[in-house]
Amino acid sequence: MGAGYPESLSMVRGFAQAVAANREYLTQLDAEIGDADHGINMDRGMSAVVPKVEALTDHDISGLFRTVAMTLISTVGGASGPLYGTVFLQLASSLKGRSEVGLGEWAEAVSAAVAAVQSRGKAQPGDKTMVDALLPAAEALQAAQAEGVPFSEGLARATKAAHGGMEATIPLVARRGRASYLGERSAGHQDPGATSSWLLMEAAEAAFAKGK
Amino acid sequence: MGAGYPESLSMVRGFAQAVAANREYLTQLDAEIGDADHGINMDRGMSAVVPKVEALTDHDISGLFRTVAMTLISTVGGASGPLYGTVFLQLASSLKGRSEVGLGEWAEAVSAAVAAVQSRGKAQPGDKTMVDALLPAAEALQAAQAEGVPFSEGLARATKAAHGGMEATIPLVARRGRASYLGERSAGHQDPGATSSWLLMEAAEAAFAKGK
Amino acid sequence: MKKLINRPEDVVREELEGIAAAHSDRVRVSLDPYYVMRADAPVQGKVAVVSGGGSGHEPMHGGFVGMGMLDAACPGEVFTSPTPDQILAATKAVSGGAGVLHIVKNYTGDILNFEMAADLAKEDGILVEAVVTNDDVAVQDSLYTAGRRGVGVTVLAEKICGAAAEGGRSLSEVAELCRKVNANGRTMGMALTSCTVPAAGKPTFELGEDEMELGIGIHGEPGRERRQLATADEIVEVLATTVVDDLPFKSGDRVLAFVNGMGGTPLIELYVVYRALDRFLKGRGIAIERNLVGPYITSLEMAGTSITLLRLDDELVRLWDAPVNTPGLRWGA
Amino acid sequence: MKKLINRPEDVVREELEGIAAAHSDRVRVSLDPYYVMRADAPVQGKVAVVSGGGSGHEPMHGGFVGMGMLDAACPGEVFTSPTPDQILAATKAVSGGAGVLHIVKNYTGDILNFEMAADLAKEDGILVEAVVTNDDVAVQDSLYTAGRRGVGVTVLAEKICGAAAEGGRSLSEVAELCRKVNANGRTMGMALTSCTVPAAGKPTFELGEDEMELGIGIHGEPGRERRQLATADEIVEVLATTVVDDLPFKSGDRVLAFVNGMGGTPLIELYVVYRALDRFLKGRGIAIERNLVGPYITSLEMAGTSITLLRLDDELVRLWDAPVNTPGLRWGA
Ligand SMILES: Nc1ncnc2c1ncn2[C@@H]1O[C@H](COP(=O)(O)OP(=O)(O)O)[C@@H](O)[C@H]1O
Ligand SMILES: Nc1ncnc2c1ncn2[C@@H]1O[C@H](COP(=O)(O)OP(=O)(O)O)[C@@H](O)[C@H]1O
Ligand SMILES: [Mg+2]
Ligand SMILES: [Mg+2]
Ligand SMILES: [Mg+2]
Ligand SMILES: [Mg+2]
Repeated sequence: MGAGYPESLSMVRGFAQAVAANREYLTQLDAEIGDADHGINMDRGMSAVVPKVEALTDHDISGLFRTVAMTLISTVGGASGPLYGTVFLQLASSLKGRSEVGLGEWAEAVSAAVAAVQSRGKAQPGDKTMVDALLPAAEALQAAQAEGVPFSEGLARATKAAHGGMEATIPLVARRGRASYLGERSAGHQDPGATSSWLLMEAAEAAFAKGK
Repeated sequence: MGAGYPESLSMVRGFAQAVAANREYLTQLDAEIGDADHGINMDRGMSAVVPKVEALTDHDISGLFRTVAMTLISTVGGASGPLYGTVFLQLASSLKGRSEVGLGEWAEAVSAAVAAVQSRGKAQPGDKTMVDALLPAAEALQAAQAEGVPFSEGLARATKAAHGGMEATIPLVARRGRASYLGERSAGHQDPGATSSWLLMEAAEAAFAKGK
Repeated sequence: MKKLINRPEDVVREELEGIAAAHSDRVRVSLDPYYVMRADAPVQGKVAVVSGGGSGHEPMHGGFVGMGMLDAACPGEVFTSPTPDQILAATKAVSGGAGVLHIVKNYTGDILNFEMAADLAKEDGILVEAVVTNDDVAVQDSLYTAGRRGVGVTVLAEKICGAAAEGGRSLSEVAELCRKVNANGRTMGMALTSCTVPAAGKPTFELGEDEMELGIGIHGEPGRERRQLATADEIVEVLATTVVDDLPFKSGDRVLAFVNGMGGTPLIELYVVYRALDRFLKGRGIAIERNLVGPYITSLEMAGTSITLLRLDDELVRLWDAPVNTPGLRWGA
Repeated sequence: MKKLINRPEDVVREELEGIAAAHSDRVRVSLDPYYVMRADAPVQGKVAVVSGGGSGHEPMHGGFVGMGMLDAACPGEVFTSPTPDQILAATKAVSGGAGVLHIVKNYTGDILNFEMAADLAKEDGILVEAVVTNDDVAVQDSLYTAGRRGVGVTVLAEKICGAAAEGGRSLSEVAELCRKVNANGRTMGMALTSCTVPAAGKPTFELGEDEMELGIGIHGEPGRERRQLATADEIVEVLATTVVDDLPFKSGDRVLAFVNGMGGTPLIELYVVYRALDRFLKGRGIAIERNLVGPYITSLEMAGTSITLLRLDDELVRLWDAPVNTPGLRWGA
């Protein structure tokens, strides 16, 4: 079982919808330990992404993710623009030439994306950033692949791992991003970027699980 | 029966106390239709007056009122500084050379003070200013003098007239002073300067009525 | 009340001490009585320009003391006109023998205190002329009232008269020029929030989350009218229409457009207002030839704006462009 | 939310249109992508100085574009770093062949976006150096964290580097100078109120009537610590002590003292703060040789202040005093 272009497009649409639906929530989380714009930023970016990807005529998965990446980079700004741009740029390069994505490819692509985010942003696990949701998701996908579970099962585990990672950011003291300026006061609040990353994994699960 | 220097000094002290006690009230009235400083202004002035008059060695009524006037003029600012300064300057000049003040002298002095305020500030009765409290008081004193009632009775009538004039400012639309900028919106509020003028008449009554 | 102050009764003195410490290169400050004067005053043979009024409108007037603008400014307590002795002392200190112009905003208190001071200065042999600014179109004008308030045009008059005095004009010429500026300028303001007089400790008025005051002055006083909150474009439409229709400013007129912040409104919003004003005036065929955008005549921390238009001619443009070097306004020097 | 705006999503564009309308004598504005550049850019043979960051800090950075300061500024959305394509376009537009200095405030987003832009500009054959400002002593510094924020020193660095570039210094010299300014400057800020991001529609945080935030940045973020409201003198004592002890500034040092308003604090309060700072530094034997008092790096309508000290030497004094002609900072021109 694998996901083709339609599922990949549907994943992008689904992420855009999830971000729009959670715009206030993500912004509120950012208000607590940042500058109250994460939901606004991501929504501005994904709202710009949707018409761009709908207009694509060359139905290539890598090209799709590249378009998402370039659009996020040029519309979001902030930390999340380059970082989510990096995520999608890396997905695009990992999936270059593929017309179908299975558990193995997706596990590799997500792992490479997390690595790219870490190399751009220098965040370690436990620094209270999106890495704390993305890395457990990548590890869950890799483990699922090793165990040979179905794609849909692997996707579900990734979402769950991202969710767990996101919740685990609550007690952490931030060391990267704006929240780090609050020092100890950042503890007790969930990281907004980890939250949007969980939404991304959820969108991937919902869209890819529909692939034949 | 007349008031001497001690009663005149006591009137000044009493007015200072009344202003201090009504500092917030006068300021609140001014907040409604002005710039929220009448109580502050008058209290700054009368607080400066008290040590100045306590220090006077030459116990002359006219000199006392002149000191009050000059101190108000140099410490109050705003509209009320020059206007109350004018009141006391005129009292000083009307009572020049007198060591005792009776109903006749007081009626003349207050009437001259109102006239001086009107000539400085160009306010007509009904313009919603201190004139609306002072003028009825002056007229009541003149009438009392004509009727030949005792000083204490004349003073009581003056206070009452000032109070009535003050209350009568409530429905008026201001034509002078800051309240005039509010146009129709100034109606329904009591004029702060008329209120402090009533306090002045009350202080005069309380102090002079004790004179032998 | 949340303010960066110590005791309310010390605010004005401490502000003046701060100005003295910060700007001793350009101004000297007297603390008894309060006034701010040019460091090089009196300038012999030059008409001296003096203004003053309540504090709480910073940078006006103390921030406008310096070469090319005011010779002295007399700050009263917050929103309270200065006293005659301050004005007299400042007038004497900067008088350079060519006379002194008093620029007085039309408020009962300012008028009365400046009048008393002028009388005293004349007794001392100083030639004084007073010009009253009264540019606020929110207030209905009439012989039988206190008349219109002096607001935004005062800043422009101080700059322009300062330049003229610097250029050697006589007292009557500078006074005449001041009347000309006042006659050709109009202002209207609005507030999104009230402000708190330090000594009063609480806001002068309360405004709902969806309300604004139209036709305010600069003393935290309520406006002529309370209205439903509107967009910047709608607000500018109301203010600018009233201002333009009053003079009236006509198609073909050249103007200086002054978008003023009331103290608590950030610059980002003032540029949104300026954009709307620019479009509005273009629509009326009125050309903005000079502009000023920022908090120059404020009402403590009030949020809001006022729009001032001044009809220009070549003389006014030249004087506006002349060098000025004050803490609050500076160019060409 | 009470603001002089139209739709929240249009604030930055409309602000830029306002700047374009008001200051076309000195700057040109690109709306796609957003940037503000000197009207006379590119200046051939001169190092170009470019900065940028989220909007909401006006006059920084757009107000500092002009002769003697920035060649271009890239405004992001409110409190959001600009995107690489904006920075790239601005960099290309002002590049005069002598290289471009990027002055970047230390925020993850600013760093990442400027880095991407610099990579792209280099591909286009433009010499770019980036210097990161990180002067905020409220934040504990460490290799393992995002480090200190760039705040008030950024304004001073832009002025000083702009003067050096104007004076013909090379890119590496101007970059070195920028690092020197950053190394010798320290800042700490506090807030009396929060501010409201237009798109968010409500205050970023809530503060009680008797509370303040200490150690804030410039993005409406809460500070490091919430404390009981204090007097201006006490607040200055805390801020200045932290700033002075950090570098540390020592007796005999000459400094530039910058008392900044956060956007909603009126000038009268900033002078009360300046007075306290002046006294504090005198007590430590530190001489204020230059100063800047006003809202120059703001957080929308937040009430509060920040104190920046920069240790001066003759070179920095000379460059600070050099002529500058921007909408937000002007002298000598
Ligand atoms: N260095 C970093 N590495 C990974 N993620 C980061 C880093 N810095 C910030 N983030 C993420 O970005 C999120 C904030 O994004 P956003 O609010 O859109 O940008 P900004 O902080 O510039 O306002 C944080 O919640 C965090 O998850
Ligand atoms: N032209 C005038 N004639 C008489 N009284 C006046 C005049 N203008 C103002 N007042 C009085 O002064 C009072 C206001 O005084 P105050 O608040 O101290 O001064 P300001 O208006 O300058 O703030 C008004 O309530 C009114 O009674
Ligand atoms: Mg954010
Ligand atoms: Mg008053
Ligand atoms: Mg007053
Ligand atoms: Mg941001």
